[in-house]
Amino acid sequence: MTDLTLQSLEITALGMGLVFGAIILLWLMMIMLTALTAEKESPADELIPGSTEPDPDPQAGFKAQAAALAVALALAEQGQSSARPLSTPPTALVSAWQLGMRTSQRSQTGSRGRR
Amino acid sequence: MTDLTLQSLEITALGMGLVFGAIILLWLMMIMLTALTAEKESPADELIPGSTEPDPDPQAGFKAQAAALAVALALAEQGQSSARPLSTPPTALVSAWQLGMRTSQRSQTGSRGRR
Amino acid sequence: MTDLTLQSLEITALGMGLVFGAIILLWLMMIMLTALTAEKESPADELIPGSTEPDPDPQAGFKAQAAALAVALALAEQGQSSARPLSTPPTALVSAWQLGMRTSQRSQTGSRGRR
Amino acid sequence: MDLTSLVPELLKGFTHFKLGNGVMIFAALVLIYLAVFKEIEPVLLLPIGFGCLLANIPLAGMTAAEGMTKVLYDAGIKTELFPLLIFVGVGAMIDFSPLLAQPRMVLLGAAGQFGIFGTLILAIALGFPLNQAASIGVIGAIDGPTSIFVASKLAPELLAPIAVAAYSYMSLIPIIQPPLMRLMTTKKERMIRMDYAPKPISKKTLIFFPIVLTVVVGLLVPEATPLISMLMLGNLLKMSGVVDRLSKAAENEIINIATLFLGLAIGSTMEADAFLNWNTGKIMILGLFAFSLDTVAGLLFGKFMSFLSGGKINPLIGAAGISAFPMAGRLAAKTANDEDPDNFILMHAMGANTAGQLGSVIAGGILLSVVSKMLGIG
Amino acid sequence: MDLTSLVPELLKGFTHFKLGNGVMIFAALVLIYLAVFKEIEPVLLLPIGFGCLLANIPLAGMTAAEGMTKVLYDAGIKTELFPLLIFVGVGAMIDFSPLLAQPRMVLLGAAGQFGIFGTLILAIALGFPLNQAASIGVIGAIDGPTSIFVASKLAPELLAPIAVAAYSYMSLIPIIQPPLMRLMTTKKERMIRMDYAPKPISKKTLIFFPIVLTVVVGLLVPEATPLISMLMLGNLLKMSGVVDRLSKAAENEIINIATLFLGLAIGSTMEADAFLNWNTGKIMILGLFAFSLDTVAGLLFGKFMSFLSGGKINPLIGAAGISAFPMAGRLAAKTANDEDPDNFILMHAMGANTAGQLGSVIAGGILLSVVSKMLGIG
Amino acid sequence: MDLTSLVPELLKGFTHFKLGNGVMIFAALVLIYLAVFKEIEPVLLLPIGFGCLLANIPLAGMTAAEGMTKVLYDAGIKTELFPLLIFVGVGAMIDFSPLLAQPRMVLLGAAGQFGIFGTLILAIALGFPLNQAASIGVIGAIDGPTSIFVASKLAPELLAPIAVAAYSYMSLIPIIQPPLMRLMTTKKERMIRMDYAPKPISKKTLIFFPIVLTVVVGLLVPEATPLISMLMLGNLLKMSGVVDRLSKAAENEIINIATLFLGLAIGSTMEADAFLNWNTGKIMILGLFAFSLDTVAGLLFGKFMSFLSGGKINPLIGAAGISAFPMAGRLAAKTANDEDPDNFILMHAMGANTAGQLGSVIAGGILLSVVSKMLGIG
Ligand code: NA
Ligand code: NA
Ligand code: NA
Repeated sequence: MTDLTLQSLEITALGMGLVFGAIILLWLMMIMLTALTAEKESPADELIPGSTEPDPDPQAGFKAQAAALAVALALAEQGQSSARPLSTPPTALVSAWQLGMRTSQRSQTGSRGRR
Repeated sequence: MTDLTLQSLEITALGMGLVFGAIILLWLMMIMLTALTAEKESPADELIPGSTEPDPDPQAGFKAQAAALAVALALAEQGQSSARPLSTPPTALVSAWQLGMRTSQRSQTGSRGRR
Repeated sequence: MTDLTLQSLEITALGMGLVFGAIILLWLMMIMLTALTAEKESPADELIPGSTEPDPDPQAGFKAQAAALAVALALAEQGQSSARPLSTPPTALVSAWQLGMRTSQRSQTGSRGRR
Repeated sequence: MDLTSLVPELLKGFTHFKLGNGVMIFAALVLIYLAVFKEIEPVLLLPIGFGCLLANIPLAGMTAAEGMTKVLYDAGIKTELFPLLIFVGVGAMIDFSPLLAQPRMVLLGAAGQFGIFGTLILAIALGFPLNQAASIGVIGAIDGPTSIFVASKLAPELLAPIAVAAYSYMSLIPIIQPPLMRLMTTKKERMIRMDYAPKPISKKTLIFFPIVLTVVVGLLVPEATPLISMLMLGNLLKMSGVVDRLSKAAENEIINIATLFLGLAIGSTMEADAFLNWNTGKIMILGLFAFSLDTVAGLLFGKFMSFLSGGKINPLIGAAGISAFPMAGRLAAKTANDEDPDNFILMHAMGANTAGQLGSVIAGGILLSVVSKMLGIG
Repeated sequence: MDLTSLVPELLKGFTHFKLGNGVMIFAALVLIYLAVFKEIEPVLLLPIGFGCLLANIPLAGMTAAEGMTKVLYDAGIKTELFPLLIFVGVGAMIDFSPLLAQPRMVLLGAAGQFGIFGTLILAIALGFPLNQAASIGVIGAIDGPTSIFVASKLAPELLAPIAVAAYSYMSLIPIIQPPLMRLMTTKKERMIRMDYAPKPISKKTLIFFPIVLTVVVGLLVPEATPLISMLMLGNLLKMSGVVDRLSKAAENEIINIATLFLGLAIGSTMEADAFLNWNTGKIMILGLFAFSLDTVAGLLFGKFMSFLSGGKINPLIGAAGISAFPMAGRLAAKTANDEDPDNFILMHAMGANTAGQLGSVIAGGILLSVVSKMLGIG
Repeated sequence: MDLTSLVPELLKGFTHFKLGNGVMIFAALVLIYLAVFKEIEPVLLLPIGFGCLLANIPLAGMTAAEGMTKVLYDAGIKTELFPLLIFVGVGAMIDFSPLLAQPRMVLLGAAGQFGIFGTLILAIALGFPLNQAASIGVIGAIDGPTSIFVASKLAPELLAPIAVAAYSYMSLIPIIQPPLMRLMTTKKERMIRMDYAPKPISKKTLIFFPIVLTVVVGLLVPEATPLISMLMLGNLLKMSGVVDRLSKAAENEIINIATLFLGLAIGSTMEADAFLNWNTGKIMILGLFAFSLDTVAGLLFGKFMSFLSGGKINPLIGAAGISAFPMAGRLAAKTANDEDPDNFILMHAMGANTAGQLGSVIAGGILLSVVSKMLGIG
């Protein structure tokens, strides 16, 4: 086994060790963080049960839905769409998933997609 | 009194004198400008009685109102908003003030906030 | 006739010759390109009969119309507009022309101009 | 501190103010007036006018070594970044389907470039050296970014008057062209109707066109590659339909910011000492000549094509081949429509107009190539 | 490879971490806390706080020769591009019609600048050299871009504490001003109602104003030209109504991007070694003094104008002359309204507030001019 | 002028055209084809393909000293500004709540980085020097900006093939991963359902997370600070909810413009002479290996966690730990759902996927740190 190969194995062992080490520290950090910052009182609006739509901006959810509805309308009218955003973020993805349930619950009119 | 302190007093006297001098010249300029550019004929649309909504772009007012309405609707639906624009310009502020009166006068439908 | 004048005439002859040469090559290229890339099957949606609205993005047409309608509404309400986009592209121009025909055919509601 | 020694300091703005600054500030006000009250190319003339105003306020430091407009000039004009970014945006707004539906219209885009070379001849005759004469000639491309791109390569010292002439006359197209149209064509010619039943253009064609054009023009006229490729990049972003984010950015943020900065930077070169001389006056006159000659040549070629086609082509569309996109196309259609309210030649005119856009860029590249070669700098 | 030799490498982040870094990271967290949870000027304090955080992570390389925040600093702070671009956006959001309708209000914009010079005197007394004292004084302009512009010319080494003081106190205006208002005015004064029947302002006036103001201020105070001209350019883009694209770009893309980058770049200068010293503490105290003195001087001048007018002017609007646009204007109106629910002086307060914006820029330019002259660098 | 002497000038585009240019133009067309007709990462592959096209048009001057793509390269790649700005935008689009709701998922983000080091070993064995081998290995981060950031530091000469490999395979994830998933897991394993009743995540947690993460990772791995901090800045802008303007700018203008320019600049390095060699081919093969090894290691670790949990964890989510955000997460959920239409593991997969994003950046920083140290450049 050459020196170079040995060196690369060393880098691998060291590198993956450090990656796991750092990630385990992050794990601890996340546990501490969620424990320390958990809301004591539980106003339903503030607690987001692991949702991917944390709504830091309460309008965001509304906007996303309005946009989704507008898109749906447009698609229905046009038949197809080839527009594709830059690597759709998971929020959009999961929002679409949740959208199905929500839209069935509420009948909203006058929604409009704004910038 | 040290030289430095004297110097700083000199700067202050000179500086505030110049500031007042420049501002007084601006005052004269504004009086002349408003006199020279005042509209002779007075078509109601052109004259804006000291309004903070000068509508150089006639759609601006419409947009502002439409946007305000859209925001109002969104807020009503969502309960609260933490979105906050960069130091809201006074136009928006005063427009909101005027909006109250205007919206009571007109019942507009189909308004939509566009970019 | 000076040398300079001669030189400038040479440049002109050469330049316009090359311009026409290049353009004629482009002509051939366009003929070949349209022949080679013409759709064999003819799904009505895919073929755009020389339209200036090629709708690569199927929403574009919808958006343009929605925007045009929104503008029309706004203008009707406001009376005039001094907003002027940067050298309006021909698409917008021709779309407006086509819009007349289309809007008479369809009665769409709820359309909204989005960004 | 001796207060009397401060008087010159306090009045320095006035004591450094020269008559020329006054003249240029007046010129700036005229540009702003045209932009705001006549709506003549306001997105460019307003920033140019304001930049000119700033350049003629003594000691303001905007054009100095570290001044803002100097920073913008170095960042976007010297590097040619701004005109090229503007072209990305313009490309995203152009639709080549009318041209692709009637490919022979592309010839009109060649005819509309005679003004470039005619003006070059005249500028040489008026005593301009070749590099300056060619830069002045390219006003006849009747396309802002092309003029700025070529002039910044060959004669950056003339950039300001050339840009001002190019954009001012471009906005005066509705005043310059119609008399020439009526002079050069008969009423009968202007009433010629043109059928519009072109062969269909597939989406595939519209996507391949910008790519193939870039390669073909790039190989034929390497000097035109930067301009043509950015125009085609914008067009491809739009036509591909898969990068909505990018084509929107090109059509909005990128072109708007580049336009504002370009205008300010160009206007800021209009400092009295550099701008106020006979050359500027000559350039303004030569620019008007370039616009007129382009239109006349386009119309003559239109008449020639009309003759060849057995009278099936309305020669007015020749006037749309000058570029000046999209005003010239609209104007040709309007003139035909004025003569006969049932005559619609808009699609043909837009075909010729987009051809003019291509022809202008190609002619600009050819001019750059030939002149660089002759000057031994190519 | 000897693994034990790697231990220092692995722990280098910790071994290079100094107490000062900890203090500054705590300061960064306070800034972010104020921005996020108290909504105190979040668009600036959040990026500044985050930049401060990055600058105090050892060996992160963001502030090193080729690091990102260094690139941003060189591109936008050293060249003064970012504050000027922010002013283009601010100009597009300002409406001068309340001021044009009551031109005498402009005098209040001069009175609200006493704090600049008072603070300068105090800073000299505390031992700061003239260039630093003047930069600290300009916190009293109570306008972020003006403070940054002047400080980056006279004393770039103090940029960070000056910017932090300027923006922090600006957001504390609702806490700083009201007690002073009640202290300096009687209840009767605060209840003075003001008629609002101003003469009408034409669109033409609103378009000419930014142009004429640029020329007049440019000639009077050349040093103020960059700031005033960009503010007026933004205003002209908006008021002209013909370049919707550009004014939208100014109000959105340009100001947003410049604000984010400016905040990060300024925050990144808050590295412990450079920031943690007595001067920073003194500057924070001097800044509070500047804000208070400005308010007091404005109120005193308001009382003086009230006296001259025979009690027809509510002195509270004097407090709006300090700049801090538009919070100070709103606050003056609110204080009057609190005293008497039927008392509306918002339009007058906004007139004084826009006057304060102009006065701040002019005072900044004058300070720059006078101090540069005295230091022999002008 | 001798016209015959002009012939070489006229044909120079063709005479300078080499076979390699033809090959690279073909490659450019393939990239554009994949982007436009297969919609494979079009926002990056389209600009990269177009940049490659331009770089292989002889004498076009885009990549020359003052050419546009050179200007963009120097402004945004050499300074690493573009990948970092893209990360600000990506950060504003990421939601860490699924991860915060199930913190142990973060371990999967470590397992998905084996590909980096495995590929490094293989690249060393194939004869690449250490700096190049490490840059090739970082393709296994399966994250574009991380790959570009590390490669531009260690081996800028390989930037183009590395970026192309990274983005091409990333878009081929739906083809690369599923067979490996089926190979490495049993049907029973794929059918494991996972409860989703996580503890609630408060808004405060979501705001603190990006801040604390920046400090912790910054201290542990200083080299990862630029990347992690910009990702977290974007996330903080979004989660704070108080700077809507800035987070919108990050998600739109900033990321769009940076993406377009980055693509063009990287594509423009694909000039035939520099790109066409065996190394490029090897890199493409090594890249595919990196992607596969990452997936296999992730799945194995998923199975290990499944075993530890007593079969309560579906090992498919291990494949989402490779990064390739958000495609890999979606794909894992889809594969489970295909096996059992009532099995929804999307939230768990997205948790693992965001963990993979973090793990990739951290691994990139560690690699940079270790290799720089060994090469004596750290
Ligand atoms: Na032309
Ligand atoms: Na002030
Ligand atoms: Na990875």
